[in-house]
Amino acid sequence: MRLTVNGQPVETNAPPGQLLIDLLRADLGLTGTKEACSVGVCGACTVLLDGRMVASCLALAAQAEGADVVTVEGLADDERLDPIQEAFLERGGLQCGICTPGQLVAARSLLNANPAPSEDDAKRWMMGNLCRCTGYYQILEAIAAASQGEA
Amino acid sequence: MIFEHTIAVDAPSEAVAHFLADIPKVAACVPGVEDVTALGGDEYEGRLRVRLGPVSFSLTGQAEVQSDADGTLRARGGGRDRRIGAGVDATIEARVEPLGPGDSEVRVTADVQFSGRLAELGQPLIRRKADAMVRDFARNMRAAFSDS
Amino acid sequence: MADYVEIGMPTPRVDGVAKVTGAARYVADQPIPGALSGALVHSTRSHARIVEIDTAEARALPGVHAVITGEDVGHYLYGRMIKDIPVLARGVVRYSGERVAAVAAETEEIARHAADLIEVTYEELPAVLDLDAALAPDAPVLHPDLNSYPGMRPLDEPSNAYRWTVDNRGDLDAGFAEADIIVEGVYETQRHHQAYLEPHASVVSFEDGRAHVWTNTKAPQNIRDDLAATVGISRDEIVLHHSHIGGDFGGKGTPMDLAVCYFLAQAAGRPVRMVADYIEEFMAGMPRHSTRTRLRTGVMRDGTIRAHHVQFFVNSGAYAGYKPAGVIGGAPRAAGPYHIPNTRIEAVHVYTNIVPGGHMRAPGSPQAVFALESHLDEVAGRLGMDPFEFRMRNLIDDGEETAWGQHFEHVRVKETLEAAADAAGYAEPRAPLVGRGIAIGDHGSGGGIGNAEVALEPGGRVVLGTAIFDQGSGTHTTLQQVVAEELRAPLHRIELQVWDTDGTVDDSGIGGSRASRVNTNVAYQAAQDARRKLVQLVAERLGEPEAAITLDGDEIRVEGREEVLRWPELLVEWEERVVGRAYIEDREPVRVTGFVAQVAEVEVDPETGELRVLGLTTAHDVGRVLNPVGHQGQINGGVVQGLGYALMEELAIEDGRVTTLSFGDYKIPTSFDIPELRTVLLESEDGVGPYAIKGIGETPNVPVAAAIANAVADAVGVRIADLPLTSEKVYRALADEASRSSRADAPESTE
Amino acid sequence: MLHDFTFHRPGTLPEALALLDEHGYDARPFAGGTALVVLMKQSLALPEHLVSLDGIEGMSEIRLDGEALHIGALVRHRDVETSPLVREAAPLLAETYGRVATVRIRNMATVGGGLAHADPAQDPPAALIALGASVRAVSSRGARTIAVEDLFFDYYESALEPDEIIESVAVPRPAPDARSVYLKFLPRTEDDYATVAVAAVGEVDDGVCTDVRVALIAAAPTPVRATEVERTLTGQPVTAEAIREAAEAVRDHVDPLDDFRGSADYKREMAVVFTRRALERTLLAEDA
Repeated sequence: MRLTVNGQPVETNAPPGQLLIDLLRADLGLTGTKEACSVGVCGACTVLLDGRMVASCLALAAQAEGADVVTVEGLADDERLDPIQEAFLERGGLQCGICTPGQLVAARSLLNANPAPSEDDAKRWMMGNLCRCTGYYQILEAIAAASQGEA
Repeated sequence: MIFEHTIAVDAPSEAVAHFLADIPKVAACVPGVEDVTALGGDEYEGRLRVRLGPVSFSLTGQAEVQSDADGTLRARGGGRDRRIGAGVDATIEARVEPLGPGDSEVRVTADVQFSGRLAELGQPLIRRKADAMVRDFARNMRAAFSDS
Repeated sequence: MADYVEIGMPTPRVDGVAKVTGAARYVADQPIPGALSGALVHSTRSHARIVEIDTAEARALPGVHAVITGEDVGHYLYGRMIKDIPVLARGVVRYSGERVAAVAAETEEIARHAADLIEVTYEELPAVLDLDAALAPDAPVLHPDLNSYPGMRPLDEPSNAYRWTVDNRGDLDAGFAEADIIVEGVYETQRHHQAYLEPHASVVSFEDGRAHVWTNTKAPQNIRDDLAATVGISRDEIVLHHSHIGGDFGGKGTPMDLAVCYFLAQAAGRPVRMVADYIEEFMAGMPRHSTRTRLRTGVMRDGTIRAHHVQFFVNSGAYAGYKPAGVIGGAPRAAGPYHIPNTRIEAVHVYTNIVPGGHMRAPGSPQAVFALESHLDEVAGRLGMDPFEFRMRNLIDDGEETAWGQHFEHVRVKETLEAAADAAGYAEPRAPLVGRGIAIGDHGSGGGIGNAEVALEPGGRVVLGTAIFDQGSGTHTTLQQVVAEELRAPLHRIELQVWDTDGTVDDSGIGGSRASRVNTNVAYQAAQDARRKLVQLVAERLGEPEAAITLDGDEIRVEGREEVLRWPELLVEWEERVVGRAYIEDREPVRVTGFVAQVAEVEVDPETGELRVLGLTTAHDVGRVLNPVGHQGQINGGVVQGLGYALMEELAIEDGRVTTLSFGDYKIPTSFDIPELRTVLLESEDGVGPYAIKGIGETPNVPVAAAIANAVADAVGVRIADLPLTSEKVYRALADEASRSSRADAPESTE
Repeated sequence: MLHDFTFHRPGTLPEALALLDEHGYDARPFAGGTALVVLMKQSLALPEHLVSLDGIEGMSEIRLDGEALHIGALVRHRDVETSPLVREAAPLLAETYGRVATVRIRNMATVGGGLAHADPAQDPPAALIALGASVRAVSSRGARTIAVEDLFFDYYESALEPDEIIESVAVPRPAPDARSVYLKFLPRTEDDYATVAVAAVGEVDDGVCTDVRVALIAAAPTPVRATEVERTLTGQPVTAEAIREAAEAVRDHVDPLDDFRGSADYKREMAVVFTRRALERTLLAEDA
């Protein structure tokens, strides 16, 4: 089966029971995507599948056949960080960092869908990405900052 | 987990006691019980299929079942679902009490221990399932009486 | 005030780029070629004798390399102070979820399947599932051999109440005798999970005759020592490597499954990786303890407190070993920073057949403060006083000792409360069904052992060596700031080097708000040592007295010489590097604490009991803030964790078994659920260490639940004395209140 | 990694149905996967064959056909939520689909898969029942239409046979002057399952309730329609008092389970409160 991951073509023989997260982490070595709750609630495993955010812990690798997958490793353009990554750094949108890849992918997909989200839009969109460190305030500040920079 | 149920039967207690003494017949009334084989003595083996929420369990195992002429049935045994990794161990006692000339009730007390995946399911769901199973058992038992 | 360049500046995390790009490796991300996967079998019984463990089918499964039970793991028990936890249960299980057997196999799926095939036969023993059952006179004793446990204070007779301490100050009976009013209350708190999003994970690999270990811990040296003692080898035979840590909140300070992983790797002859899933985290982690606090308070009509009796019952769960001291603090906080002449404080730690409790953010304080601060509102109500006025009357001033007999330096608790009340508009009129509640807490900075190294490299690199594994709180970044400050070097030139456990013999790691007191201080000293050694080197090389040499950033001036030298170039020229090192062992009792005062504003829907937190104001007495971004992050995260504790989070236990086994059932606040938050910082020069700072990691979560409970009482007049404050509890209390008052109204018509 | 199974990718609906027919209980249809994968991960479901419906054409459309919205079974929750067509024709549906879990899950979960899962706490059946929707279920034996209110008969148990799948959902377009509301009681977090939730659609003509439909989720082993409440109000003048009384009847329709979202008793009381509020919002809205 073929797919594109972070712009690179990938060919793989994923067995039917392989989950997308395991394809990314184990086979492709993209360990930026994290597994925490394992049941699609926490959002640490969020990736973009054909531009939409999905839970890679609940998706079969087979569901990504022919698709375009973007993980946290694919957000930066070579050495240049995505503005949302810059904003998280500047505003303290991360602490322990385990939820951060999922937060960033979710925030990127929010800004792609809605370049100028209201605070309420951002809270609703991001509620699928749990964070135990920040209490979310600085994550929301980072999203607002990135949005203003981009808008 | 302890379960207690009372099943009303419109038959005299002697008849119910007689019924409880016939273990294959009783087993046939338990919803989901299949392939019961007597191993000799008080030992039986068989399978119990249970659907609990989105999950189906198929528990195979053995039980030691004794019943007295006075209308008491005691069963002790357990079953495992190897594929799912779940198990049940239970001690069950059923006793007939006369209510009137043509009425009696069966009091069932069961002490059930769940293991593996079954242990991870919530108690309310399990209790509700047990209630439904007892209701079905009661219906089957009453039907068995009207047939005989 | 000192003129700082880096201290006090908003500073992005030193590990930030690695974390936002996905490059940062956590334990589960470590590439270990040939690693097998480990899986555990957990007890399904709360208290039972193990009759037999049949592992034959599991062993026969293709791909299985090792199966171990309690028989295979030696006789050692582990624990941080009291050593009472078996690596795998031997002979008896004491809680549902306890580790009974383990498997290592080629893949995680095979390992889990093999674990499912292990058949354990139990013989049920009577279980004590709560405090009352455990304390009953005829209760079965969970640990009949407790006097043999290392670290246990021996009892005359084994009991489930394994530690019962009583501290008396003044004359309690006399205090009550003179009191005008005596108020009693009982307050209960629930089991609460740290809910870090990275589950526990361990990797063990034997190489060059040593065990190479990765595990998510904030105290690597201690864990290495604990592992050595648990598996019966010397600590030199273990090296614990650094990984990033995905959150801690007190939960990542014990070996957890590391010893199991070690024995599996040994039995399999291959490296083994064990990654817990969140079912295991909830079922068999080490959550915050549930408690019951009985309070009895005697007050005069003018509002002064004369006597206060605390009984703080801690449901320890099946083992004591997850607590660093075998017990948790907290009981004194149920007396508080109040001026009370006569007190008795009892703390009782009780074994029960449920999942053992461990450490979580300000251990004991949220429970005790929920009790005390709720209770004080009850007392104020009985006196007809405003809760704010009542507290102001009784809070200590600088120089006074707390109700538990401690003298803190620079006490500013009244100012902190006033600041919170002002910022929150506490005294302003409230809309109907809206209430405001206040609560106060504190938590001092703990001591311990710290190490640091600051190496000045030719060309100007500065390498900061540390034994600390930053679990997310930002310690690495503050260390970097300290070194940049002391060397007047830009931040980006300070490279962080995190040592494995070979880097130093002893280090306390992170915990107990120790970072502020020990770790910044040791980094400061190492930087000073590097400066001193640089000056020595320069003096020696130039043949000048040390006193003639001054260092200003990279620049070196020598008295009497025109030219300005630069150390980055000098070290290149001389082919030298300069290494400063520092070691601190600070075991002094806490002298400085950080107070927090919070005001919650809630609105209650009386038809449903639903409560909405409209706003939360948190005021902190902080000393100097090193990094405003990280500091505010600690406050925000702590407050929201406190909010979860207050409103919704509870490890539900039925029949002794945890039933909230996923984040679908155990709910923590989402981005949509956070209240408007106002922060007030009372900065000062009165902290610890070279920069006069105070810990901030623990205090923000301490008073939240009490403030909200008080706000609910203010809004609708009902007192919820057990956490969490669910809508259903508020609804029931309102319904009870309504039926009480209708009964009270009724008699007239019947007469 | 999940257990070993065969993943089929039929290109057409008849091929998919033939596979289900062939493998019977050993096969499961597979669409978004959000529910089934969790069960498979925990070894609670171990199907030997997964029949992926993803490649099947014609099941991913939303169209307005006469007086009904037709939503293909493979349409994702998020697409129902954001569809201009749905927003225009049946805003209640868009609103309700938008309250399911989180965006990430709504991007994956399909309309047909969600209904087939028969989780009594899922939001959409409330709106679908209140709107009088039905599903078209197909198997190699033929097709049949099942009203959504008849689709469920126990916890996670639907009226679908193992060889049967939902092809599409038909939602009658509500009358232009009908008002509707979905009230979801979430006392814990916004991403939680409801403690109880109510959807109501009602029409009022000259102060008289001419039609009203009320459905609840998370209140019984299946989603339920509160027919007694509807009967009491239909044809009657709308007053706050009439609504209050009618809502009391919901007690007899619900049969909640004790769980972390509340005790059965509490949920029963909340069913009454939220039914009343939903009725007030739909029937009394202009007065409010």
